[in-house]
Order: sequence, then C-alpha cells, then structure tokens
Amino acid sequence: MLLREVEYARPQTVEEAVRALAENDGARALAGGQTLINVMKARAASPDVLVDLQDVEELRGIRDTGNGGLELGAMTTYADLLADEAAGARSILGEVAAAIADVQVRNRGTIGGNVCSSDPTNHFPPLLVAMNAQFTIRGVDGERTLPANEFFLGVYMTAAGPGELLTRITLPPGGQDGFAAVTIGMDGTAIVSAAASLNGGARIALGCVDATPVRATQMEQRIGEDYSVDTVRAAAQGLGATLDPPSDVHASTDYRRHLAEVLAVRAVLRARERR
Amino acid sequence: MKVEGTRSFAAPRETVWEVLNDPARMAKTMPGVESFDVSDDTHWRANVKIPLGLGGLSMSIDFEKTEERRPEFARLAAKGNGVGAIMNMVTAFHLTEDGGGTEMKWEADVKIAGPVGSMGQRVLQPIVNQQVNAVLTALEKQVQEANTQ
Amino acid sequence: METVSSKRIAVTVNGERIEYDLEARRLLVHFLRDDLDLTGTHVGCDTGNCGACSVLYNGRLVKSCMLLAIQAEGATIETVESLSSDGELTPLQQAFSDHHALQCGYCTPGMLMSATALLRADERPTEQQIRKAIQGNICRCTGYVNIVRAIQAASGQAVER
Amino acid sequence: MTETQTQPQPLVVEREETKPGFVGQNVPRKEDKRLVQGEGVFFDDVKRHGMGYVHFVRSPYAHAKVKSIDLTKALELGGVYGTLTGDEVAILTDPFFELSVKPGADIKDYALAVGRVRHVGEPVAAVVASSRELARDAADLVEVEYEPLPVLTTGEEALRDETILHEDAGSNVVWSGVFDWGDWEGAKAEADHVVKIERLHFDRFSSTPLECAGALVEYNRGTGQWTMHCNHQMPGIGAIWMAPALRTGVDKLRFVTQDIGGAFGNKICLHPQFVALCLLARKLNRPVQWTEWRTDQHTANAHGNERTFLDVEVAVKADGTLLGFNCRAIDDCGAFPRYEPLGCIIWAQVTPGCYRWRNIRVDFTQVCTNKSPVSPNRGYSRMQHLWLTERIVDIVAHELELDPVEIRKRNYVRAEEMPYETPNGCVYDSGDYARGLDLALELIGYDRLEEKRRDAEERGKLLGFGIGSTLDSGTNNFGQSTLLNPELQFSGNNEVATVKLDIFGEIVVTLGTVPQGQGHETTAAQVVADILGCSPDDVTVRPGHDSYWNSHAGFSGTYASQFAVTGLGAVKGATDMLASQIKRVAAGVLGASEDDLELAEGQARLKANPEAAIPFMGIGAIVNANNAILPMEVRDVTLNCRYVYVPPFELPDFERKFGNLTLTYASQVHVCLIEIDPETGVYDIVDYAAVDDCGKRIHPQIVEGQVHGATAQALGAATHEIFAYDDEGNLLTPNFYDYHVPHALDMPPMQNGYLESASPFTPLGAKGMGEGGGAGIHAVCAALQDALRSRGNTTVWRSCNPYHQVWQYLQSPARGVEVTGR
Repeated sequence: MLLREVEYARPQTVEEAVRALAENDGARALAGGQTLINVMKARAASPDVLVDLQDVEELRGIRDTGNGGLELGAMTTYADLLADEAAGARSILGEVAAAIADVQVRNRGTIGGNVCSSDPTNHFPPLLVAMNAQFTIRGVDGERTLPANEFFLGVYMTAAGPGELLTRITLPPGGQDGFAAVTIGMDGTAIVSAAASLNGGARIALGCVDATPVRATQMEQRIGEDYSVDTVRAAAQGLGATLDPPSDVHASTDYRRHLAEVLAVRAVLRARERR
Repeated sequence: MKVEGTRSFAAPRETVWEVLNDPARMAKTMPGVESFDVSDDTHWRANVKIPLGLGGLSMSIDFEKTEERRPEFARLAAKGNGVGAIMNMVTAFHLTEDGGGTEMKWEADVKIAGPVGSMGQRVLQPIVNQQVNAVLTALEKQVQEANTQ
Repeated sequence: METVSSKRIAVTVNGERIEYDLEARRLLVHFLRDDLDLTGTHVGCDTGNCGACSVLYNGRLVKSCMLLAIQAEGATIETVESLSSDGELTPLQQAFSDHHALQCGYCTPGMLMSATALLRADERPTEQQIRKAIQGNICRCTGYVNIVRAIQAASGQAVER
Repeated sequence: MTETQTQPQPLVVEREETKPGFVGQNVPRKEDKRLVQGEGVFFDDVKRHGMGYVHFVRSPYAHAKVKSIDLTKALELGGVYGTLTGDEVAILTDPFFELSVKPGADIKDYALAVGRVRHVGEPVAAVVASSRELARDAADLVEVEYEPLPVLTTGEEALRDETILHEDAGSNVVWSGVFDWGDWEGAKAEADHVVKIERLHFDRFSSTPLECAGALVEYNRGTGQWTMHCNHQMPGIGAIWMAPALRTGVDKLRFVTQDIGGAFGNKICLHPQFVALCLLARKLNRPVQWTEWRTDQHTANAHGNERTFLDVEVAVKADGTLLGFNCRAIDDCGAFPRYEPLGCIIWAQVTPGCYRWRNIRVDFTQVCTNKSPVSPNRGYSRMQHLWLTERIVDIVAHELELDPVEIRKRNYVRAEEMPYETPNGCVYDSGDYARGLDLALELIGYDRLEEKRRDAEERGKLLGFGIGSTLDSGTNNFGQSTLLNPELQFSGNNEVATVKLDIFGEIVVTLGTVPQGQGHETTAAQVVADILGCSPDDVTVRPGHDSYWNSHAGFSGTYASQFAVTGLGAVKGATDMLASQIKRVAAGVLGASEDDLELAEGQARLKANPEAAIPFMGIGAIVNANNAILPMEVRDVTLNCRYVYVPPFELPDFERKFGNLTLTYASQVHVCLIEIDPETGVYDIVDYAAVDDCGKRIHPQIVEGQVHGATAQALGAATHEIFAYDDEGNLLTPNFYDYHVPHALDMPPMQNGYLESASPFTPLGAKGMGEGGGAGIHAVCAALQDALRSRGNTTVWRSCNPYHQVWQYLQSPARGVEVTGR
C-alpha cells in the first residue's frame, strides 16, 4: 500500500497520451493497473507520471480484420474478451482470459497491460507469441508494428519504450489454438505455461521458463504438420534440456523443464482438438 | 543468486583490462546511470535508475575493487541501496589471451533484498540476468570503441 | 500535457455526490475508508489478492486497492454500506446470517459485493459459477462452504447440506 | 457493586437433564447484523483528532549488526511528527519477560532491534507522520547501516551453535528436555518389529488472519494510562509482558477491542509493536496509529512452529499393536521465543495421539533461527505432534502391509476406556474414535474405494485415500508451564462473566473473552436465556472486550479452544447466581419461598399459581430504585453477579513431567480422496469427509463453521501454504502472491458428520473445538503416500506438499525407513 508521490494525467486521445509519455521519461501508461499499482504499492518500481488511458476510446474495441484475423485494442479488458462476440470467434482468447485471477481483475485488467507488464507468469505473452500476433506501438514520431517475439524484452520490459504506447494487437487468421498451464491453485499464478497455434505448422511458446516467452522451434520443426499424439510427444523429447528456467519456491529448474515438455504437448493436442 | 559466463572480445587483453578498470568507461556500461563519482582508483559510487518497464528502480551503488592482478584478474564488491531494494554483489573476471582477442570468464554473486523481493521471486532472477546482459553488451561496445581509438 | 500531483475530484459514492481534494497517489480504498469514513470496505493484503476491498465501480466489481482515487473522477461507486437501507437487511445479507456464512466478518463486505455483482448478472448461478464469482475474495474462517450455500439460498435455490 | 462467587469445580459435574431450550439450537448470530452491513468496528476503523500514523523501518537483512541509524532526512520531511529507535527503547524499557529457563531465559527481546537484527522485517526504527503515505516516505529516508552476519535458516544448523543469535544466552537453544513415559526400552524388546523413520518435517505456515495486526494508542498524561484500540486476542497476557517492560502497572494498559478480523493465535504476540506505539504516543503526546500490512505480517509477525523429527523408532507387534515410539524433535521458533517455549510442552497434552501405546520417549529441543518469530497458531504445537503420530501410523501400516483402517481401530483408545489416562497423566474425557472413523468412511463411500481407484486409473490419475484422526485439547492447565520452568508461578485456568438485571429489566452480560468470530455474543445469550427463562433476544451481550469495563481474570482471552467450557462455564455460574437473586426478590415480595418460584417468559412466578408473577422489569425496578419495599433479608441482593469459572486442575509433577494438562478432548476423524496427475505431480483433493465430536454442541451451526474453517486452513497447509526461506534468510512467500491460501475454487466438496460424547468434566457437557487438530494435513499426507504407493513407494516426509514436492516423490522415491525384525 501507500504509493510514492506521483504525477497524474488523463489524456483523451492517443495523441495526448503519447505526448504525455514523451514529455517525461519517468512517465508510464496506466491501463487497468492490476499489475502496475501493485508494483507501486511495494515501491519496487515507481513511475514519476502516470498516464491514465481510461478515456482513450481509440484503444478500446475488438475488430474483425476481414481476413479472419482480429485487431484487439490495447485497452481491451479480459472481461471484454469473455463477452465480446468478435473475440468469441477466436475461442482461446476468452478461455485464457477466464482463467486469469478473478472477476475483479478481469473487469479492470487489459490485454495491453498484460503484455506490457511482461511478467513471466502472465498467460497472454506466450499465447500471443504462439499466435504470431503483431504489436502496434505509437510514439511521437509515428507508428511501428512488431511481431510478438520482438516485443518482449524482459521482465517488465517490452519494445514499447519510454515515450511509446502499445495501441493494438493484431492476430493473423487462425483458430486452432491451445493453452495449458500448471498454476498455484485453481486460476492461480502460473508455474509454467505453454501455448500452441496450428496454422500450416505449429507455433509453440512457453511461459515462465525465462524472462520472456520461449519458442519451442525444434519441437515445431519435428512436428511439421503431423499433429498425431505420438509425433507430438516424440517431438517434445529433449525440449526441457534446451531451456534454462529459473528455480524458485514453486518449482525447481528441472521441474520447470519437465513441465515445459508435458505442457507443450498438451497445448498442441488441445489446439488440434479445437474446432 | 550466482550468474556466470564467458565472453570473447575482438581486442587485446590490455584494452579489455583498461576498459574494465576505467570507472568512467564502466559507468557507460551500466543501465540507467544518472551520476558517477570516483573517490579513488579503488572506490566509485554510481547513482542509477534501473529502467524497469514499469518505472525506474533508483539505487546508489558503491563499488570497491577488492583484488586485482593486472592484466588478468580483478574482483569488485558492490553495495547498492535503494528504496525498493538492497543489493550486494561480488563479481570477478579472468581475462585470458585468445589469439588476437581476449576471453573473459566472469562470475557474479548477487543478493537482493527489500520490497522488490516481495514482488515475487519469479521476477528477481530474470531481472538480474537482464541487467548483467545489458552490462556485457555495453561492455563489448566500450571495448570496441577503445580498440578503435 | 498537463499533469497534477493532487486534484479536486467529483465522485458519486452510495448515491451521494462528493467533491474532495486528493493526492494523485491516494488509493481508492484509503479514500473510502480514511477520508469518507466508509470503513465497511476492508484491507486484507497489499497485493490485490484478498478482495476485502471489493466495491462496485460504475456497476462493475473491482478491488479498490488497485485503483487510484483520482481515477474515480466522475465515477459511481457502491460500497457495502449501500446494500441495506435503514437497517433492513437485503435477502443476500439475511442469507449470509441464516447460513452462518461469516465468522469474524472481515471478508464479508467484499464477499457481499462480489455476490451482489454475481446476482445482478445471473439470478440463478450454479455452485461452480458462485465459486468462480468469489474466487477473488479470500476468507480464512469459513472454508467458503457456507458462503456458497448462502448465495445459493439468496438466489432462491435449494441448499444441499 | 458486583459480587463474585467461585466454587471449586468437582471433577465430574452432575448435570440435571437439560430441559429443551436454546442451547443446542441454531439461533441467529447476534454479531451478524452489524457485520453484514459493514458496521463492525475493527481497530483500523477507529480515528482520533491529530493522530499520527506509524511506519516501521524494517531490516532487509536476516542477521546483521546495526552500525548506525541516521534519521536526519526523515525528520526534515514536512508532516513528520517524530521517530523512535532501538537506542531509546533500550533506555526507556526493560527487556520482555522470558518464560524459559536458561539459556532461553537470558535472551533479550525489545520492542525494536537493539544493536542487532535477527530476522528480515524486524523493526529497527519507527517514524510517525500526519498521513500513512508520508510516514512511509519518511521511513524510506531513514538511513540504516548494517554489517551482515552469518545466517541460520534451519533448526539443525542452529543447534550446532557455530553462529549465535543471542549472545546473552550463549547458545541458540531456547529450551531442551527429555520426556520419557512408560518403558521405551522394554517396548522395543517386546516388539516384533521396530520401524525406523529417518526424518519427518513439519513445515512453517500460519493461519494468516485476513485482518493484520495494529492499534491506535492514546496516552493520558494526567493518569499515565495508555488506551489501545487494537486486536490483541489475549490482553491479559499482553499486559503481563508490556507493563514490566514499560515500568508501569497492568491497570495502566487499557486494551479495547470490538470486532477482530480473525486471530487464530497469531494475535497473541503483539507486545513488541504495541510497546513501541506506547512509547511514541507518550513521546509525541498524540494518538498514534499503526496498521500492519500483509507483507509485514508474513515477514515479521507470527508463524506457526516448524518442527523436525529425527530418528523416529516405533515398536510394533506382528498383529499391528503399537507399543510406543521414540524420537528427537527439533523445534524452530524463529528469532525470538516470545510465547515460547510453551510449545515445548503444549504438544504433551496429546502425547499418544488417539492411540493406546504406553511407552513414549521424546528428546525435545527448541532453537532460535534467523526467521520470523513464531506464536501460537490454530492447532498450536499439538498439530505438529499429531501429524507425527498420524504419519507414524500410516508409515508403519505401509511398511508392514497393514490396513490403515484396521491398525487405527486396533490401537485407538476405546470408548469404554473413557475417561482414559494417557502415559503422561492427561485424562481424555470422552469420545469414540472408532465410531468416528466408521462414520467418516461411510460418508466418503469407502466401500467403493477400489472401484474409484480403477476409475481414476482409467483417467490416467493416481487415486489416494487418507485418514487424519486427531484431538483438539481444550482448557489448558497452565501448570504445564512449570514442567518447562519450575520457577514459573502459573497453574490452573480461569474465565469470568458478569450478568446483571437492569432497572428496565434488561439483562446485560459481559465476558472476559476477546472473540474473533466465534459467536460468543450468541452462545452466551443462549445459556443465559435457558437459565432465566427468556429469549436470547432479551439478552444483551456486550460486543468485544474493554479491559477497563469487562471484568477479567488472569487467563482471560480467546485462545486454546476453551470458550464453551471456561467462558460459558462462567456465564452459567453468573446466571445461576442472578436467577437465585431474582427468585429471592420475588419470593420476598410475594411472601413465598425461593423454591416455590420458577423463571419463565421473562417473569418470576409461583409454580403453583403462574398468575402470581413479577416481570423482570419489576424485579429490576424494585432492587435498583424501589428497594424500601423489600424485606430486610433480601436487601443484600444486587442483581449484578460476577462468576469466575475455575477448572479442577492440580499441579503437574515436575520430576515425571506428569499430570493432567487439559480438561477436554474434542476428536476429529477426517478422510479424503486425492487424485494425482503422474505426469506433472499436480493433484486435487476430490472428496473430503469430516467427523467431529466436541461433546454437547451449544450451537451446531457455529461448530460446523469452525470445522469448515479449521479444515480449509489444514488443506492450505498441506498443499501450498509454506513460509520458505532462501539461504540469506529472505522469506520467499512474503504475501499472497507466493503464499497461496485456498480460494473458493480450491476447496473440495465437504461432508460433515458429528458425534456428541458429552464431557463429564464441563458445566454444559461441551468441549472446546475451535482449533481442530490439523486433521486435514494428516489426511492429505496419508492420501499422497497411498496414491504414490504404486510409483516407487515413497515416504511423504513433509507436512506441506506442493506440486513440485510430489513430482520429487515421483522422480526419486525415497523410503527413509528401515524395518527390523521382519
């Protein structure tokens, strides 16, 4: 509790928001606040200025891109992903959102905040890497779009640097997505998570085995387009050995390596089952 | 927690040694350095704001060179004090000549305590690795610069 | 872009419009408890996990320890104090008492706000839906058994024993 | 004026058949109406004009010398009222009284760290400011220079005394002693098998009440008296620690509580922080308020005792008859003993657990480590020991291929043996453990166990079944403290209630207890209503406890499973006195004799002629305001009665460590089914049944609530709740991020069953039962071991088994058990 002193701005447009962020390199965007406010309570990290995005309508909404892909405004809440019809077309989104924390957090927390906080235990970073999502970042001198694997740089660190704002996340067409996680209790913090998206080949990403999501590229290659149980299981062999996960009170390095293999298989098989 | 590794530089050992032992250059390798003062050739103090995505973590870090065998070995002790965290680090590097280049074996034993710890262990180790990598990358840059001068 | 470290905000709390000067860093829960003296809303943790501070914010359930009060400019907030009028318990509050869904009563206000949000959205939730709806509220006394029963009863459903 | 009566309690209480009344009914809880409306008053709801907010500067080191503290910058900050440091504390106060003999007796424990910090989060200074935020800002500006020292994070390390935490004590040992009852060597000789278990470890956790600790403290300069609006659950003991430290009298310390957000024992050791607050309130001459936040509570308030059992030997006959056991126990109490070493004896209340073995030897040592201090925690010390006995029984059954149900039934103390004297002189008052087990097995469908096993296997899961049969010993004989330290002047127990009839006929009750959700207002009213022949609605029980206005005795408080016995015993005693006074007054006015009268419908009336009646209002009015009409012989009546309930205890025998340590023994038999995913070690508790026997249930719903809560806490402790430390002594689970308590989705379906073996020793036949015996922990451990049987036959040697631990068991199963004489 008990935050350090902080300045506050409440822009109405992306323009204003980006300017506010650019004016002070200690400025940070405040989306749902379900991570940032807690970090500030611990005084572990303290922005000098909070740029509250709640009024910025351009950052909300979920749009079908026409080609079967989706465009998610950065301020889309987990609750939106559960309720929204367009999002319903990509059922994994609601399924994963529903497993995040609790009602209160799902009502406030946003997908933009989830990825920008880049906490290794978050569900969406590995999922979006697997889905090959594109991240659109706005700065004072314009807009750029990056693939997921270039977006995540470290714990609490993303390509959206000081003075920049993640505005939307674009999902390419697809639908055969799977997610599997071992969490501390039901809907708890992830110990290890894995996501897979099958779209003319498998994209597999692991969460909580490093600071940022890790692609299981060797496993992907071994699978090719053969999603049979035996192939997938065989393909996962040795995946753990390629990882150097942190060890903590919830899991040893070896346990995480092991879970990575098991969960990667489950994610792929769940993706295969999804219609 | 202990982190270690090996790094090769395309520069002679002397150059790498110079950079590693030049506080001014070392300052440039540290992320978020706001000020840096050298009290004597074995004691330096840096005020840094480690740029975490969610906002900076301010710390003042005192460095002491506790051991040195020019040009192949040095050990540094660092004590960091910040609102969010207390940091204690002992780091050492061994330089060996490797053809025209230099190989650096380094290790660091980092201890972090304080509120940042209450954010959950999951974030600490990766954050440390992150900062170490940032330093090494910057170090490479410094070595190259020094080498081309 | 103009930034402020403190500001006078206007907010509607339990039907009453309030104007108040606030530091930007003040958490909503401290504003409610310490400034407005609405002490029914409680604090049980410092990491947004326990749900004792749950309130309805523009009709949606939130944890008031993860919002700045200054963000609430223009918002409508309902706290536990708004549930019953002149001492008349609501069916939900009565069910909590009838089914012994509270012991120390510390998590109860947050629990009631979560249940209120659930029952507004869904008149006859299943047991699983009820558990999902109070997942964000920690209770250390009851093991949740009687809380689930009370919410079932408040939604006019038979309570299995 | 009030009058007091206290009669020596006979060991066996004669009870007339209780006529149908409110006792035994689920009457509405009086507490609920305010609490469901958010109108309870918890300590943090209390405010005073000009109050200052306190923030403690806490140590980031587990063990270090405090070289210097620089307050300059903090004091320069606007809105800062003042500070307090260990140096001042060392001058203004004396160290807290220690309960132990040497070496523990020589430990110096102050309100703030003096010269050295011994655990992460230990307060080294305090800052007071005009707002909570400012106080923390100022605390951040306090510059403390530390010199780190070697850190001890396990009891076994500490035992080596290579690093000493408390130099005054000269050793890390707080207390040690050997408990030797019966004839262990003889039992070993008689045994067909001796089962040796290398190591069992009961992990650290706590009940983590949702409301953390805190207080608003005011100092009255004129009277030198402090008022603490707080949530201390045992003010009497708090005052005994605080008053000498503050060099004042206990009556100068006024503890006021109304509603408390759970305590579970964790709010007994708040005296260090409270003394710091008292000093600040006096120094700054203004009310000061401290709210402990969750991370502070986890790192620096109260943990449950952590205990390692080594070289456990069990003597068993071929038929499964248990003859006895022998082990070493190392108890880790953290940086300061505080309530310890009482945990070194409390376990002995349940020495044999539920079993008939007569030969038990325990070599017990308690040590300090650089971790948070411990305090009593629901199931205090008995839970650790009962976990040992239950683990022993299941491991023995496992090794000798005996059925866990059969071995229990063969060895349980039998109903017909009650009251049963244990090898160390405790008396189990009543109970039928075998019947409890049968009922639990029925509830969980034990007859279909193998069917369920196969079904789980088909789904790729490993099913396990486990039993936890435990005791909740209630109503302490504090004389047990003398078994640790013969110098201590504590024995017996007591509790107080007052009941009065006011001028308008209101019946008002005050209690010596300090409830935290146990429903004392409700159950006290039930007892009063039955005796006075009125409705609980006619009875006002004052909420909470104010040590100035609530009469209290030396052991008053709410702790250690005793209200139904001591609290309600006092209420019954006081109400009986009042009833007799009411009858005397009515008899005097109606010219009848006391025996001709009965109390019913809020009146005193003639049994023979109910028309001839005086309502309580009339009685109250006459005695309080119209007593000239009273015959002389009843003018002594005050209608304001105080009763002290004193249980029938004797001093235990120090030489033999022998005696009756508690009055009642509620029993629990819990069973569960778990399913493990062998690929990941992830498991679910898929079914759970709890059978509890606490004698006469005053309010069955409240009893069930306690059972549910105790079970949830046990399941948390068995699965994820652990206070784990790294080598530097940093707590790895300092808040609800990493310390996962059960949420609504984590709890299994639960069925409850009850037996009522009335206690022959208590006024109402009731037994204390609030703590439970941690049965859920034992049941889960047993179920895990059962499930893993087909996978390498491991021994579940820890009390807390998160997924990674179960995966460890799967990866490298370790028996750690040796059986001789096979």
